[in-house]
Amino acid sequence: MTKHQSGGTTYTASELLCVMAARLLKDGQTVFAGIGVPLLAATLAQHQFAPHLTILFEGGTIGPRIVPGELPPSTNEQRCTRYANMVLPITDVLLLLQRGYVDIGFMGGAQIDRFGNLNSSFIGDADNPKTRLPGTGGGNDISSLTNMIVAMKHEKRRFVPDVDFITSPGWIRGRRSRAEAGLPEGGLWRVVTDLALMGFDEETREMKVLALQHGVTREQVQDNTGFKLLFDRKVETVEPPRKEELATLRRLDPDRRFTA
Amino acid sequence: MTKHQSGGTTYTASELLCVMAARLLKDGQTVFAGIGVPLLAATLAQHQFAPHLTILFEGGTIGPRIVPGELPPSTNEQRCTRYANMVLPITDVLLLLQRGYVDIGFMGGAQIDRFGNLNSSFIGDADNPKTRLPGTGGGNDISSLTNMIVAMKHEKRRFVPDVDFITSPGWIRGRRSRAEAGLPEGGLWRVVTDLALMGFDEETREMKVLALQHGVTREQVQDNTGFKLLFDRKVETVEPPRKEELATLRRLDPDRRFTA
Amino acid sequence: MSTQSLVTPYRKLREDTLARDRGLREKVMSLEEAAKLVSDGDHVALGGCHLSRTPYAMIWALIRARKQNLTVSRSIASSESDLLLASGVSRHVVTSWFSQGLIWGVSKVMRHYTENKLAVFEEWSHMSMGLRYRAGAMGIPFMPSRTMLGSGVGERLGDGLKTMTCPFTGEELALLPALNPDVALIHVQRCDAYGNAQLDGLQFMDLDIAMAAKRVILTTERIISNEQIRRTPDQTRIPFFTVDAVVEVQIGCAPHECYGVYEPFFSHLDEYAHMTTEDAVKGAQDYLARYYYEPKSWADYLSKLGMDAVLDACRRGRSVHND
Amino acid sequence: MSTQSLVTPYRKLREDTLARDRGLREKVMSLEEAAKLVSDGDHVALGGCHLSRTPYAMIWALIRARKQNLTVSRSIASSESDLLLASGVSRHVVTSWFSQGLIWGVSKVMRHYTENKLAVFEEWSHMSMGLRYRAGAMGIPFMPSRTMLGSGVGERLGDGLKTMTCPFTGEELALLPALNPDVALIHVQRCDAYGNAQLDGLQFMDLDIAMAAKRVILTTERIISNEQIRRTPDQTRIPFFTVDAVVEVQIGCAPHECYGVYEPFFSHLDEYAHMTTEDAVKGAQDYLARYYYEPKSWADYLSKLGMDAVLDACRRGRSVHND
Repeated sequence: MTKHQSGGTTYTASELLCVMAARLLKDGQTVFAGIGVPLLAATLAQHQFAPHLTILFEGGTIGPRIVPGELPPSTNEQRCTRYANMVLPITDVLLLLQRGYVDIGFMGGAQIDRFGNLNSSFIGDADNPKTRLPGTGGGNDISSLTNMIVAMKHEKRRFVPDVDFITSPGWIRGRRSRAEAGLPEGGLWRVVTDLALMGFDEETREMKVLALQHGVTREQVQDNTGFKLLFDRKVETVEPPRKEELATLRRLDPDRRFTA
Repeated sequence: MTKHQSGGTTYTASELLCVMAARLLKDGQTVFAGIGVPLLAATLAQHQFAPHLTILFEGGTIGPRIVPGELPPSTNEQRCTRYANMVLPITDVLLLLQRGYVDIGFMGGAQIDRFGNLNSSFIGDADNPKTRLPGTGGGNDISSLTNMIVAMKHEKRRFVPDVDFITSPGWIRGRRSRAEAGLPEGGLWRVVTDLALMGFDEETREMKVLALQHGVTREQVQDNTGFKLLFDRKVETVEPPRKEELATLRRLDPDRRFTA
Repeated sequence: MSTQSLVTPYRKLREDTLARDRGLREKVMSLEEAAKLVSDGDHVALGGCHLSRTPYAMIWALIRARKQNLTVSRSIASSESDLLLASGVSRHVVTSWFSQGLIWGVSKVMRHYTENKLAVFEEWSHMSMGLRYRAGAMGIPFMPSRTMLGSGVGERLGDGLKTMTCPFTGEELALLPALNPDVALIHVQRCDAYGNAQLDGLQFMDLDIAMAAKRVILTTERIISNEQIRRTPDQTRIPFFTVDAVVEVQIGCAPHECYGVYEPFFSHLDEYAHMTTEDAVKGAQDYLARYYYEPKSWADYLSKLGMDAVLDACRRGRSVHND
Repeated sequence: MSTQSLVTPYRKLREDTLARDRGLREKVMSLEEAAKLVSDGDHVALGGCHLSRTPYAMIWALIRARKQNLTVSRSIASSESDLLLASGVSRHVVTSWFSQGLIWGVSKVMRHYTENKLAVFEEWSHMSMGLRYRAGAMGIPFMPSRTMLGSGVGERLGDGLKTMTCPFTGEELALLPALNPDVALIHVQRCDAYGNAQLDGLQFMDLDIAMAAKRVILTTERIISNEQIRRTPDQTRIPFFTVDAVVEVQIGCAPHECYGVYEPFFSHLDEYAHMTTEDAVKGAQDYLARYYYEPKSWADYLSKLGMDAVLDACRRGRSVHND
């Protein structure tokens, strides 16, 4: 477990991801959140500055309140429904993405490439995989239908030129290839890592560094990436996690189930 | 109001229709019933010999019990849901027909032709109608998807060679034309009138008299029909309404809302 | 029938939805304020069916606000659609069945306007209406189905109905165009100030209509707290983010019924049928003057229906709970 | 992937449905009797999702009955599908996600059987699984949708996924083949002896699965009277005529959860994960021997999980009602 530090405050990489991702959200938005960092980040945003942010869970929940210390094991159990506004069938909650009611889809990632395609199905060749991963779940649906934030650890083996398998499409082969494949809406909007915040070039749809985490250099980011990154004309350094942010996070996940 | 009579018992044409139609049903069947005679006939069957017959209503009701004297004004009001097993959206109750869960669709008719097509949309030319009728409702869906019983008054103006407009398809133009139009399942099974019980020839799909109501001759049936009827090799005369049947009917509809 | 803009293109649907304020916010207003959310020319879908959960108070407000050129759709249309034609608010009704109700014979008002080509009654099968709303709710441009084939109903829709051969089975299918109404008017038993609605009993097509529409106006017998909604989230049928206005209006379906609260006002419906039997136009105008234009408020309208009638309808309505 | 019999032809679907006894009749039986309704080679759809409302008691009975060659489908597959592979009951799992659960890492059992080509894990997107069941429930051969396009998930399905250009909008669409499982296993909080089921909380894909399947086996925490069902018909989610067997089995999802009754048995799931970490095959076999083949009854199985564990899971489960 990597420890990060800033001004006497220590935090884990997962905590850093939660805080940075939370800051990307806006009050009043509807966020389709996966388990782990996405769930925590969205809840953190609600507690900090976005009281009217609505969280949707794949299991079929609209607008629940997460009970601190009782985090659900996935987005499909009754803990996800506490104080929810509505509970509905899985297919129907996923159809909200297709109908367009969702602002942001928010997931973790196992492997990503320069065009923001995600792989959570196969490491190696799909016919003879080195590792069979658990698969798409709602990932393919979310990434096909709405604007996405992905939060993940920044490692060279995870940031590859081309994913072994496109489980959840980003910009596919760049430029207009996503729309041409039949996906006119949505796309990968932001990638948050423990090293940087990234977006995608408007034209080529290649991954582009927008900001660096506190204390991280451009070289560090590039060295931990398996392909050549673009850098925005104005790369900023983001403010490190504030004490209140970390305190809220630790109240939500006192057992560090998702933030260890 | 025509009065019918048999052995000292007097009954209306609608009562006759209810009794005869009820006798066509079997215990354990699932019957999609329209308002009026169909609803009463299905309920009569339940009370007489088919306690496990399930009635479906278009408004979204599965297996209700009709409260005597509190007949619903249509199949879409709360009176239809009394003691029901389930209430569901309209689209879903109609989809039960498409999925194949229904044995019999049961409707009234305004105009019918020799192939059992029904018209409840336009009298005269559809572009310049003499009368705009209320339209299909679920009629087109029921007749397209399941085996149908139609109960109606036997009048020459209602039994026409070709309906002005096919609202609810029967056998369309006969022979295999129904299946060829994209309707491989269901079809008009029985027509019950105050004069006769009719089916359709297995080959040509033309209307065929199977039995006569008590005291009715073949000539009477033909004279009240606007096209040449087929007659089954063995045309029987059906037993007139029994006292118990009429008594049950009159308990169900004491105000004669649908049996006048 | 023209296919032009029959189905909202996906990009347009997404843009329209994105532009809506979908945050958790209060949206309680009056009937008059809510009426301003309906523009002339809009396609307005009506919730409920036939005599049930008709959003009558909101329709009353639209007629009083002298809206024009609305296209109206509903699973089954009754007297409310008569009045939308007679008031000049609509000249186009899309439905599967249109008449006051079987027990009153064929509506004379519907006949007058449609037979004289003053209005269009666009007829689809009942399931087709439902599947069109459902496709709209799901964000797909059509729904495959197996009815309307071989019928005049299907034929008369022209390009409004397409067919295809299933690439999996070789079967012939009808393709029903998605319907995404501009506005949905839906009456519910209860909802919160954000628009989370819980509906008892018959649901009709209301859930799909709410999800399909580009704006939703809820009228409700009662506004309850959001905390109350959150106690039984599995009873919520319409989520707040589809809703743009919440109007509390008691007995808001009169003279029709609201499941578990009141049954139809049968005597009043007899009176309406009687008024429009001889001269459909004059009868409807007299009816509109008396019950739509003269009352000062919805309560005033109800008082014209009569306290006895209200009490009787409510007594019958509660029978589903306690008989 | 072969399209051969991927979609049940409509005539066959109708014939199969017509042949079922759909009358209102009692159908209460034991787990062992219900297991006889499942034939070797059947496609068996599992209700619930991940750790929720998994029909574990019925799966337990199928494993004990040594069924063979079942194809299993589920929205999200967890340890129950591990065990269906490890027991030899299934060699083919159709789902969107397959692992015990995020907190236990990637399932070693799933990995062993799939990576060594001993079993097929056929992957569809989560919404696609739901829409396939929904098309099956609706009696249509496919559902149009807008996902899996441009992805390896879609590509890998070959002819299992078709595309078309929408005749209304010109948009590119994916067509998902209808899924009508031979048998559905669904666990509910309560139902009557006829199979009218009322489900609290999360519904997952169970309603569509019940409607799509050719046979349905319900396990239920409690059988209630039909009169009780008829008091709140708008709470019924699965109608009796889709149901072929009703089995009353308390704590029937253990070690998974049943909404409002018990939460997952986390310590037991940790134990399972631990047993299968080192040697997935031996671990799973040991687990099956201990918890599947040795117990005399479901109560005996629960007693192996432990009274403390049962009480703890139930205490946590009820928290949705009274916290």
